[in-house]
Amino acid sequence: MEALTHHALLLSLALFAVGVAGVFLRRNVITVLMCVELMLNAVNLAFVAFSRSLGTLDGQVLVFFVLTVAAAEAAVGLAIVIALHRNRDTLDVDAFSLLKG
Amino acid sequence: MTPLMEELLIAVVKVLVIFSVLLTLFSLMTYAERRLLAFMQFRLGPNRTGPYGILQPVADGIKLFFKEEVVPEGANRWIFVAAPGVALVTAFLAIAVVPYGGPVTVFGREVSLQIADPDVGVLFIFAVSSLGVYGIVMAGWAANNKYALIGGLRSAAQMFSYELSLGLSWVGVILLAGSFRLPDIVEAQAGGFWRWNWIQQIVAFLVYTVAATAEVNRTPFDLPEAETELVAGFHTEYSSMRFALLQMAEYVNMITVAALGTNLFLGGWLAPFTSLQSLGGIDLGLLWFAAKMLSVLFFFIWLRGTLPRFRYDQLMQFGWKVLVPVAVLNILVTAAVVVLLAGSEPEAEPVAPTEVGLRSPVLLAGPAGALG
Amino acid sequence: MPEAILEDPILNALPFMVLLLPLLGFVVLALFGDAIRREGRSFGACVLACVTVIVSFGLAAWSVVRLWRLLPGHDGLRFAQPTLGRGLADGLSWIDVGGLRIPFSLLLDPLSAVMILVVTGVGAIIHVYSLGYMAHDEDRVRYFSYMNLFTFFMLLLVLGGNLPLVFVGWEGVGLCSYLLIGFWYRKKSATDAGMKAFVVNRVGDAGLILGMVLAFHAFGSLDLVDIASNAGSLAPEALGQVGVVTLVCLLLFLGACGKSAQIPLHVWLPDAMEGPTPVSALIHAATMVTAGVYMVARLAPLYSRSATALAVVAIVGVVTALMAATIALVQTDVKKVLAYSTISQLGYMFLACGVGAFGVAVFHLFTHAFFKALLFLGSGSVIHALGGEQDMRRMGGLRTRIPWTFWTFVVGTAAIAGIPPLAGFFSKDEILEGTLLAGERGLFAIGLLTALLTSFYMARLLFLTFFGRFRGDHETEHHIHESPWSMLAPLAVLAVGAAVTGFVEIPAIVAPAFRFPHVEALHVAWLPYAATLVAVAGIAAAGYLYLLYTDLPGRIAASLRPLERLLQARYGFDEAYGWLVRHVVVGGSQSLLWKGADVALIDGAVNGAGTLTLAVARMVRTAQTGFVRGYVLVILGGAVAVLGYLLWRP
Amino acid sequence: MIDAVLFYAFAALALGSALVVVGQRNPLYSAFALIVTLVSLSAIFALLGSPFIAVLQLVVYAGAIMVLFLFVLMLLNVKPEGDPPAGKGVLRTAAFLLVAVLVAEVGTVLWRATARVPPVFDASPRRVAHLLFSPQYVYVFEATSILILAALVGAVALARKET
Repeated sequence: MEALTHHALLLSLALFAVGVAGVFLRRNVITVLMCVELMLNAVNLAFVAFSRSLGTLDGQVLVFFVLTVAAAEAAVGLAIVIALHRNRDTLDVDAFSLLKG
Repeated sequence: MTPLMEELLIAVVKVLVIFSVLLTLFSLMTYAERRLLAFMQFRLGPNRTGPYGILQPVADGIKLFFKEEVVPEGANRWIFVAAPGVALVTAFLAIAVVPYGGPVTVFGREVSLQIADPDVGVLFIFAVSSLGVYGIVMAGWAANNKYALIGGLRSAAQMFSYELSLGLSWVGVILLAGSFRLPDIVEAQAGGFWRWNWIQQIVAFLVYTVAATAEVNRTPFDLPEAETELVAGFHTEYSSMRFALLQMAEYVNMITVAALGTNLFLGGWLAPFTSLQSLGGIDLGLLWFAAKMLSVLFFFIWLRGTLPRFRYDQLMQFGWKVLVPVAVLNILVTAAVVVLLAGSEPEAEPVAPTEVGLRSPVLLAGPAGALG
Repeated sequence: MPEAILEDPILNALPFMVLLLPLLGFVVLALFGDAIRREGRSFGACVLACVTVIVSFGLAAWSVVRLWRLLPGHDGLRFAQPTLGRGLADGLSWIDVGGLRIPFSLLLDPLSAVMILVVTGVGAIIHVYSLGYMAHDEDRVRYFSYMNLFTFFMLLLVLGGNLPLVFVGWEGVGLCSYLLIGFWYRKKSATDAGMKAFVVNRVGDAGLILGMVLAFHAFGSLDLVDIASNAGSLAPEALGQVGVVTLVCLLLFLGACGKSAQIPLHVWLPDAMEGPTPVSALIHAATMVTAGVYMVARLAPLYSRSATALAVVAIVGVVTALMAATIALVQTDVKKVLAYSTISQLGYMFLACGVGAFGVAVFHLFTHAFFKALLFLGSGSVIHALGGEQDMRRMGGLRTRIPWTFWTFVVGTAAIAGIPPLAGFFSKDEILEGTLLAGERGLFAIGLLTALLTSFYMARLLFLTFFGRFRGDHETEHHIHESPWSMLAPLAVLAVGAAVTGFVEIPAIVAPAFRFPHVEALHVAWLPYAATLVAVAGIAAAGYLYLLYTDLPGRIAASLRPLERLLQARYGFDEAYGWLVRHVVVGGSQSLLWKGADVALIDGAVNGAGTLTLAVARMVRTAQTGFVRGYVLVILGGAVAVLGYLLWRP
Repeated sequence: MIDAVLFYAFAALALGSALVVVGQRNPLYSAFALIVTLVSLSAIFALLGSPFIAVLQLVVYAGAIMVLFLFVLMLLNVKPEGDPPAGKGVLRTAAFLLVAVLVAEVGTVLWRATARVPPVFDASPRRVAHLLFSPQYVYVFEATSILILAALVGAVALARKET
């Protein structure tokens, strides 16, 4: 079991790294959002693994909250994506640079 | 032979048994549906193959086997191929945790009549059935056919909307039983049909019936495959084996829903009168269960024979503005009652810590089902 | 203080209830005033206001009695918080910074006991009176809400256990005074008067604040009890020696001057008569204006350590007394006469404080509250009868027309003039005696002279108003009518009070509050006779001039034109101040503060900040590429850095 | 034993599909791959003895969030990305360096971490719920409900066509 939890942590690390990489590799907003979800899941995995190895349940509760936040984030994020697509007719992250000072 | 291996063996055996049962049931359903509809519409229906056309399903099977597989031009091959599998896997995964009877002893060994019994049973079903959408969406999208796509999106939206009230309708029952495990829920209804949940949870029961019908895209909620509007909906482009698989998924879902409803509201394998639970020492649980489940299935067919189809906006309106509020209200009332009767918040009797390993069968069940 | 007292739950709660009831009334009226008015329920609301004050008077009386029974001859109790709040250590802390800790603590000792009785008692009476007086004002709900608020603040002022709390009450009553003077805000003179009062008081309050700060700096505490009990250990400062104690006392006294209308800050009180008469009676005669006296008396132990401060207090007091009395001679407006009389009487009280007879000062405060309130209400009744007429020259002969008012007024006049055995006689007598005992013959002489003047102008007021024949027009004469019972009953009650309060041995009662033993004044045998003689003389003279030979005053005035003009000009204080403000303040502000400080410094700084920000922003904003993943990169870098720090932290 | 097998199988599946998510240019494929990742993660959760979370993972992520993604993708009919424009190389390399450092750091953390696991571990819904609704977390829980509400309104307001 020790090995499993420990390797679970390693897996979460790998997933997180992949997610970060994705944010930089992909230019499609939606894909970027998905990469963010991926990172969140990596974190969740870490939580669960720790919860298991520490024998406490707080990790699971935290995962619960992460899920909630992720749901909210996805909803709003996708709504924004739709709005963007409606107005700018593109989903390329780099196209949205109106904030350029 | 280590206990784990035994577990595994039993699991596999169960999987195989239930799988075969489902196959037969599925084929019988197709037959029964056609016959009954015909009967309701003063037709004869299939009656050539074998006595009363009983062999019709077999004939269909064979036909479908030997038909050519068509993957339409411009379709997204991978997804097109994957879709039926996904649909089926989710269907089987769901049914994997549905019990068919109380624990029985085989070779002096306690065996529960259910592939796997996680203590999150109901939730698991909910989760898996929420995956069911993908099969349809994928099928609809991959075919690169507008009817299919519309059908897919429709059904996705529909399942989405009605899953909510479906799940909510369970909560009342769960509250009463105080457990997610289906066996517990059934046992909680022990003692005569008046103790079954469909009495004290009548609201939830009605909500469940409606939502379940919608969930499995049956009339009057069969918009995703509304022939008059979208040819055949998401499986317009499917033919031969894959078509069969999709059909099968549909029916398995239907069976799941029926079985689940039986367990949740109709007292599962319990007899209407405790005296009838067993005859001459033989437990009749399975029979009762089958009887109830089949009658529910009949009810579905009956509906199809009776009701017209909803309009899409009506469907959505109804789902969100009627079913959900009602279900929530029911939960509130039930919770209040439970708390009041319990006097105070029920103390958590420490659940016996279960070994982690025992949960793997759940995960086996799915692939196993898909393998078939 | 013995724990036994604080353990008494009722006694613990009472002061707070006394304090909060009027506030409750105010809140109700303030929140629902308009609704009530629209409902046409104004009268009920006003009754509610009265009830709150009356009840709180009852509670005050109860608490005082209880206090006495519990601990005879004690020197006061601090009330941390009502029992319901017992959970907290000692009172909710209002301010708690560094060494400064200011709880919401109330102090109920003989002094504040007397004060709350006066405030709630007289207050209640005047509230009732207002019922009749304001009956025809459609805005009377607002009026009563202000009155309740005032009562609350006044109680806070006298009950406050530490200077800041007292200060809150102090400012609060100032505010209410402003609101009530300008109650008829459509009358410009009224609003002006309100503002004048407010501004003049600010001058005093500046002194008060400085005094408080200095006091905290010097004594390390603002708790009244602490200050009082620590004062004994302070080194006494001789006459002409200005140490910290003197400084504190003088600064605080400046505040007292403002509130109690002492020279040079007395100018606001006469104008304050623009307000409704009951207001003048409650705020500008009985309670608020005596706040200064109360504070000085409250800090008696402190003042008695500084001869200089006492001297200043005494001199200011006596000068004010004399000057106000002289001005009162030539006033023709009923309320103006009373106003100056009030100033003069307050001067008397400060005189008493100045010669160390604090108890006597409070005594006079006590009696004065009654007869001056009586006089004001009486004049109010007169004005009411004459439909708003305030000029004595158009009055006269009302004796028979409004007998109740007349007789009560007579009592009040006799009381203030010092005719035994009425209240004024005793208190004034003791003040004069105090000056004698202090060996201040000069002060004594002036005091006596002032007494003469007092009885003279009061008698003049009485005669001009009630005797002779009516000098107004027929219209008003036709409408003359006695006031309703709701106004007469208070007059009667106050008349009784003015008659008998002299027998209450206030000095002996409040003595413990001053931390030094009450010296039983060895009575100067001849003084009472002299005082009475003086009073009678004044009245006689007034009668001679204004009843028998009514043309005489005019000729005297003509013969003493310059003096008369000086008095009419009220010694030219207003003009002087006006000139000061116009030329010095305004001019200085324009040339120096506005052109110099405001434009050059402040605006310069602000604009400079603006331009600076712009310049910086122009540089910084290049970092804002608007390129989302650039930001993400930065975030990632931050995460890496933080994690790295956590890992390989030294 | 069988747990271990399943674990590594699902771990491999998760990692592989995650790589597909990132490597794939067609967002739709990424979405499907991500679904696979999520499901296999849920399986891993179950294996780690957290059935409740596992189920939640399915319901919320696979059941709700990803459906949303698919919807949007199909609704907007998103096309695969074209070739990346040149010149963003700097950023990319920097990103990779940082990621590498991050991995190194977390790696060291894990390296230092000592794994000792209680033999029995009960994460039954009941116990999780008891913790979740204990004073310790209940306020946060309520707060999240507010958050959801806000997100709901926000999403509607954003996606609605201005009429």
